[in-house]
Order: sequence, then structure tokens, then C-alpha cells
Amino acid sequence: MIATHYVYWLLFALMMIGLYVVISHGNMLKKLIGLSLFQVGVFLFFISLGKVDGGSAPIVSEDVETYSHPLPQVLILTAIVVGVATLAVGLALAVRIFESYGTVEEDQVLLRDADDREQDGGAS
Amino acid sequence: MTTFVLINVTLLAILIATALTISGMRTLYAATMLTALFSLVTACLFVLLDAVDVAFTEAAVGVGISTVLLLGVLSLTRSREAVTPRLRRLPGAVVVLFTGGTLIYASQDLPEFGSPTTPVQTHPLTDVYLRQSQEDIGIPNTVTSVLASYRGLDTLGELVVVFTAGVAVLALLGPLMQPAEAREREVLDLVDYRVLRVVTGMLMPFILLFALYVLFHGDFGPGGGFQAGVIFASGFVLYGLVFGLDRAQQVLPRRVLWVLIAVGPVLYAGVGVANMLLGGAFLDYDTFAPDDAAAGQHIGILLVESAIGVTVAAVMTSIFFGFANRVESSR
Amino acid sequence: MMVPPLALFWLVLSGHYTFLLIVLGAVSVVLVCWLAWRADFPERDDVVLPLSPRLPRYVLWLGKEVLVSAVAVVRKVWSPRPDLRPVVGVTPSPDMSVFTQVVYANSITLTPGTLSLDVDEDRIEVHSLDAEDVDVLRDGEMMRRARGLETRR
Amino acid sequence: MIVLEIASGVLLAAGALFVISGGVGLLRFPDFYTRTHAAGLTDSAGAGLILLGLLLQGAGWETAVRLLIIMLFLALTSPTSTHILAHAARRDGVPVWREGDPRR
Repeated sequence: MIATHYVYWLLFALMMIGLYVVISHGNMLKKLIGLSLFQVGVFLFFISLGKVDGGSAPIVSEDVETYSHPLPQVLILTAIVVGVATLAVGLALAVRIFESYGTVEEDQVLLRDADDREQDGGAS
Repeated sequence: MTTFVLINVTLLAILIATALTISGMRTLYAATMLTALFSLVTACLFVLLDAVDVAFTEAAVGVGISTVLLLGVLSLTRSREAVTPRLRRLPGAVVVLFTGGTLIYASQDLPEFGSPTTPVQTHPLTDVYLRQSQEDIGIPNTVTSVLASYRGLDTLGELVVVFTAGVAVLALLGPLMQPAEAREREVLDLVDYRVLRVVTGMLMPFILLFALYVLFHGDFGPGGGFQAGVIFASGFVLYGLVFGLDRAQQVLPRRVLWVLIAVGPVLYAGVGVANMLLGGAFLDYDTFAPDDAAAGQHIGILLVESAIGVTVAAVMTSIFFGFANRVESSR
Repeated sequence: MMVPPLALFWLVLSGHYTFLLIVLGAVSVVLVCWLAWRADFPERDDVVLPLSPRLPRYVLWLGKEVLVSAVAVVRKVWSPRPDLRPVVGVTPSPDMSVFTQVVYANSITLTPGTLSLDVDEDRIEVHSLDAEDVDVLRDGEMMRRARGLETRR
Repeated sequence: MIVLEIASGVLLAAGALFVISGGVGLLRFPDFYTRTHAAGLTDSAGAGLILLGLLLQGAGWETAVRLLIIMLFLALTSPTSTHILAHAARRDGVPVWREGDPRR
């Protein structure tokens, strides 16, 4: 079991570290960094499913017999670029949140929202 | 223990150690730099797992563009994280341990790592991609033929996602802001960064040409539109960082960039429509050269990869410009 | 001015000399040259790859220097009590073109044990692990050789 | 070809030694500037020798050309980045360590 599944387990550990950062850290930028750690774990997991022992990169040439599977690579290749584009959207949101709240800590943002709601309630 | 296992485990251990350090770090600048290191190690692992195209992309994206974006955002917001209260750590740990345990339990059903008899490898599609593609399309790099031809529709979808994300960032960060006129032009202290400027000036044409080389040689080796776009954009990011945003925007005005962002999806979908007009299915490149299917495929793949490259480069560059504008105007 | 090195770069990398790829290469080179022209580097006259006939000799000499000083630094790294007396000194670099000065400064940094901190009009500030290294620089052999690249261009 | 292989092996081993020394120096040296010198070992001598060693493995001219381009690229970029790093530290007023000072 260890000899055949160690890669998956290590990658699960990596994903879980990323997930932990996303769940328990309140800072939005840190959450985004954690999300990209999680993402990389998933990418590696996908790629590792296509790997064959003794295989080589799926670029066909005459003196190579076994190739790793190209499909996971195609999916992940596009996912990386999409990933950085969505990371940029997240970062842009964080910048806007900082501009209107003066903080990127989730707790303080929620606190300010609650304060505003109380004031609204008192006024009406 | 073979060398492969040894290298694999070592790299994974470095990754996990880096991830743990990042998660415990409160200074976000340092965390960002470690994230760049993390990406480099990931790229090495991709090479080890035979995914050279992916490694290429990860190195350019993870170390180049996302690091620059994160650093830019840190200079706009706060670079120190508040202490995570103990109360919040516990639920996170419980969820993570539970999820991780479930995954490890479920991994019993996964096939052995690297085994040639897994469902992934024995599926008939594998043979189509690796053997038959040589007759259908005739290009050695099967990643490119799957990306641009067999799963061309899928890639069109991904390109639209990149396009949408670029538009979303521009919408959030106010693309119509025109800082150049209002602000006094910075007097650049040329002597101060002489070495950096000369070396950048010398390298940038080669970086851009390398990106184009990667774009047009995706058929034969690792490369293609996504990689080329990202490398091209990082050339411009480098230029913008060293010579200032104003000059970078003079070279590539933002209006031109916006047009280029839209050119990619339009060209890509246009290729599909042209195929339909020629009597084939959407994105059926064979119709470009009815007598010689492989030649038609070559034309189609070239056009589609160029479309991808243009849009990815334009989106990445304008995202960088968007953030950099914010940084400059907040000073 | 920039076309020959760029074209050479493409041809050397490409390895596939079909008609289509040569045409694409030509288009790429033109596009890149146009962008570089638009970018208009301030030190444009100096920003040309130095295809001087003396370049190989300089590279070989620099490689030898790098190895010799690297061995000295490795000795410092592994010695139980490293003998470190770092100093900040100044070496003159008078009447140099910007490009030669950059080559000189980078050669200083590339040799382990010396590190250029600041490049001024006519002098370079150097941090060194050993005061002797700065004296060797002031003797000017490296400067002379870096200048040699310029005159024979 | 055995001579080439031995030469290549020697170069690779020497390069690896320089790289490791760079790492050890990074840990042992007392301040930012001296550590930069140690890191320079890895960048210049280490990387250069390893690339030369790979060049002698004789894997066809396409690979050789790429290795040469990598060497040129490294020779341009690594001193530049080192210089800019040290320059920034100098501007920020990071003090220079003198003999007898505590480690930083």
C-alpha cells in the first residue's frame, strides 16, 4: 500500500494544508494563497494519475515506447492559466474590499457590517 | 527504492514543508516569496511526472505573474496578517483531519501509482491520442493535438473563462481611469538602476521572441498558446516594472489591449464557424483542406493556438496594468 | 540593428526549417523589432548584443576568474572559523560607455567574493569578503579587459 | 568517449560541491551581504559547472544549443538580480557586518 499509494497520500496532505489555510485564516490574501496551495495539490494529483512507470513525456518520437497520458496534462495546463486569471479576480476583489472597509481581515469586515446594520436599525 | 521514488518523495517533502511554513507565516511578503519557491518546486515535480508542457506553464505563471500580482496587492493593502484566534483554528483542524482521513480511506480504491494497467491507461482513448493522432493530425506533441483539436471545444470554453476573468478584473479596478495625463511624469533616475535597465533592455526582445517561438513550435515540443501568452505577458510585466508603467502603456496602449483580449475568442469561434460554412462540424479543421486532412488540422491548430496566445497575453498584461495603475494612483 | 541576433536566436532554437516556420520566424522577428523600437530603450545605442570578436576570450578569462575566486570562498565556507573581514570599497570606472560599465559591474558580481553595490557615473561601490579583492580590482585588469570589448566593436 | 564521460562526471561533481557550499555558506555567514556572496557561489560557479558537465554528456546539438543559451541567460540575469538585491539593501541602510559583530 505504501509503495503504491504514497504519492496520493502526500498530495492529500498538501491539499489539506491548503484547505486549512482557507478555512481557518481570516486574512483574505492568505486565504487566496491557501487556495492556490490547494489548487497545486489537485493539479499534481491529476497529473500523477496519468503517469506510467518508465514512461516519458507524451511527445511521440521513434525511440520511445511508453508515454504518460496526455489528457490530464491538457486539462491541468488550461487550469493553471484559468487559475491565475481567477486569482487575479480574487485579488481585485480584495483590493476593493480594502478600499471600502480599510481591512482585508474577514472578522473586521463582518464586524463593520454588523455595526452598520445596528445603526440602520436604530435609525428606522 | 529507485531514484525516481527518492526524487519524488524529496520534492514532495519540500513542497509540504514550504506549505506548512507558508500557513504559519504572518508576514505576507515572505509568504508570497515562498509561494514562488513552491511553484518552482511544483514545476520540477511536473517534469518528473512527464508533464513538460504543464511544468512550462507553472514556472511562467507561478513564479512570474502571480507573484507580481500578489506583491502589487500587498503594497495596496496590508502586508501583515492578524493573529488567527485559537477558536478559529480548531474547527479548521477538525474539518481538515476529517476530510483528509476520508480521502486516504477512499484512496484504497485508487489504482497503483504509475501502473500501466490503470483504467486511465487501458481506456481505448489512450490509443487514439497516442497512436491514431499521428495519422489524423500528424504532430508529435500529443498534448497540443488533444488541446487544440480533439478537445478544441473544451479549450474554447477555457479561453472564454480567461477572457471573462480579464474583463472582471478590469471592471473591478476601473479600466477607464486615466492616470497618465493628470499625474506629473516621474523623472526616472537612470543612473541608479543602470545595470537593471541595460540588462532588461537587452533581454526583453529575446523573451518576446522566445514566447513567439514557443507559440509556433508547440507542434513539435512543449509549448503552445497558453505558455506563449504567459511568457509574452511576463516580458511586458518585466518592462513595466523596470521602466515604469507609463512607458509600458505607451508601447502597448490599453485600448489596443482591450481589442486584443476580444480578438482571441472571436478568432477561435470564427475558425469553428468557418468550418461549418465549409460544410463540416464546428471546429472540424479537416474542412480547411479537404484532400489532406492533416494539412487542414495543421492550419486549424495554428490559428487556434495563435488566438489563445493573443488573448492570454493581452489578459495577463492588462491585469498587470490594472493593478499597477492602482498602485501608482494610490501613492 | 537588432535583427541579426534575433534571427540567429530563432534559427538556432527552431531546428525545423520548413517554409512555414521560416516565414513565421521572419514575422516574429519583425514584430519583436517593432515592439522594441516602440519601447525605445534609453540606452539604445548600447543595448546591442556585443558581437565583438574578443567576447569569447573575455568569457573564458572571466570563467577562470570565477572558478579561482569561487574556490577561495568555498574555503571560507567550510573553514571551522571563517576568516571574514568584509569591506566596502570603491573602484573607479572612468570614461566608460554605459554598456561597458554594466559588463564590468556584472563581472564583479559574478566573481564570488566581490559584489557591486552601487553603480555611479564613474565609480562602482564594491562589497568584498576580503580587502585584497578590492585592491585587485583597483589594479584594473578586469576593467582593461571589459574595455577591450568596447574598442574592437 | 570514456574521457568525455569522466570529464562530465568530474564537472558535475564539482558543480554539486559548489552548490552545496553555497547552501552551507548561506547558513553560516553572518549578515545579508556575506550571505549574498555565498549564494553567488551556487549561481555562478555551481550552475556554470553543472551546465558544462551536462554539455559534455553529448546529447545532440539541439540540446547543446539550449544549454549554451541557458548559460548565457544565467550569466546575464544572476549577477543583475544579485546586484539589485544588494543595491536595495544598501539603500535601505542594512549595515555592513564587521569582524566581531554579532550574527544577524
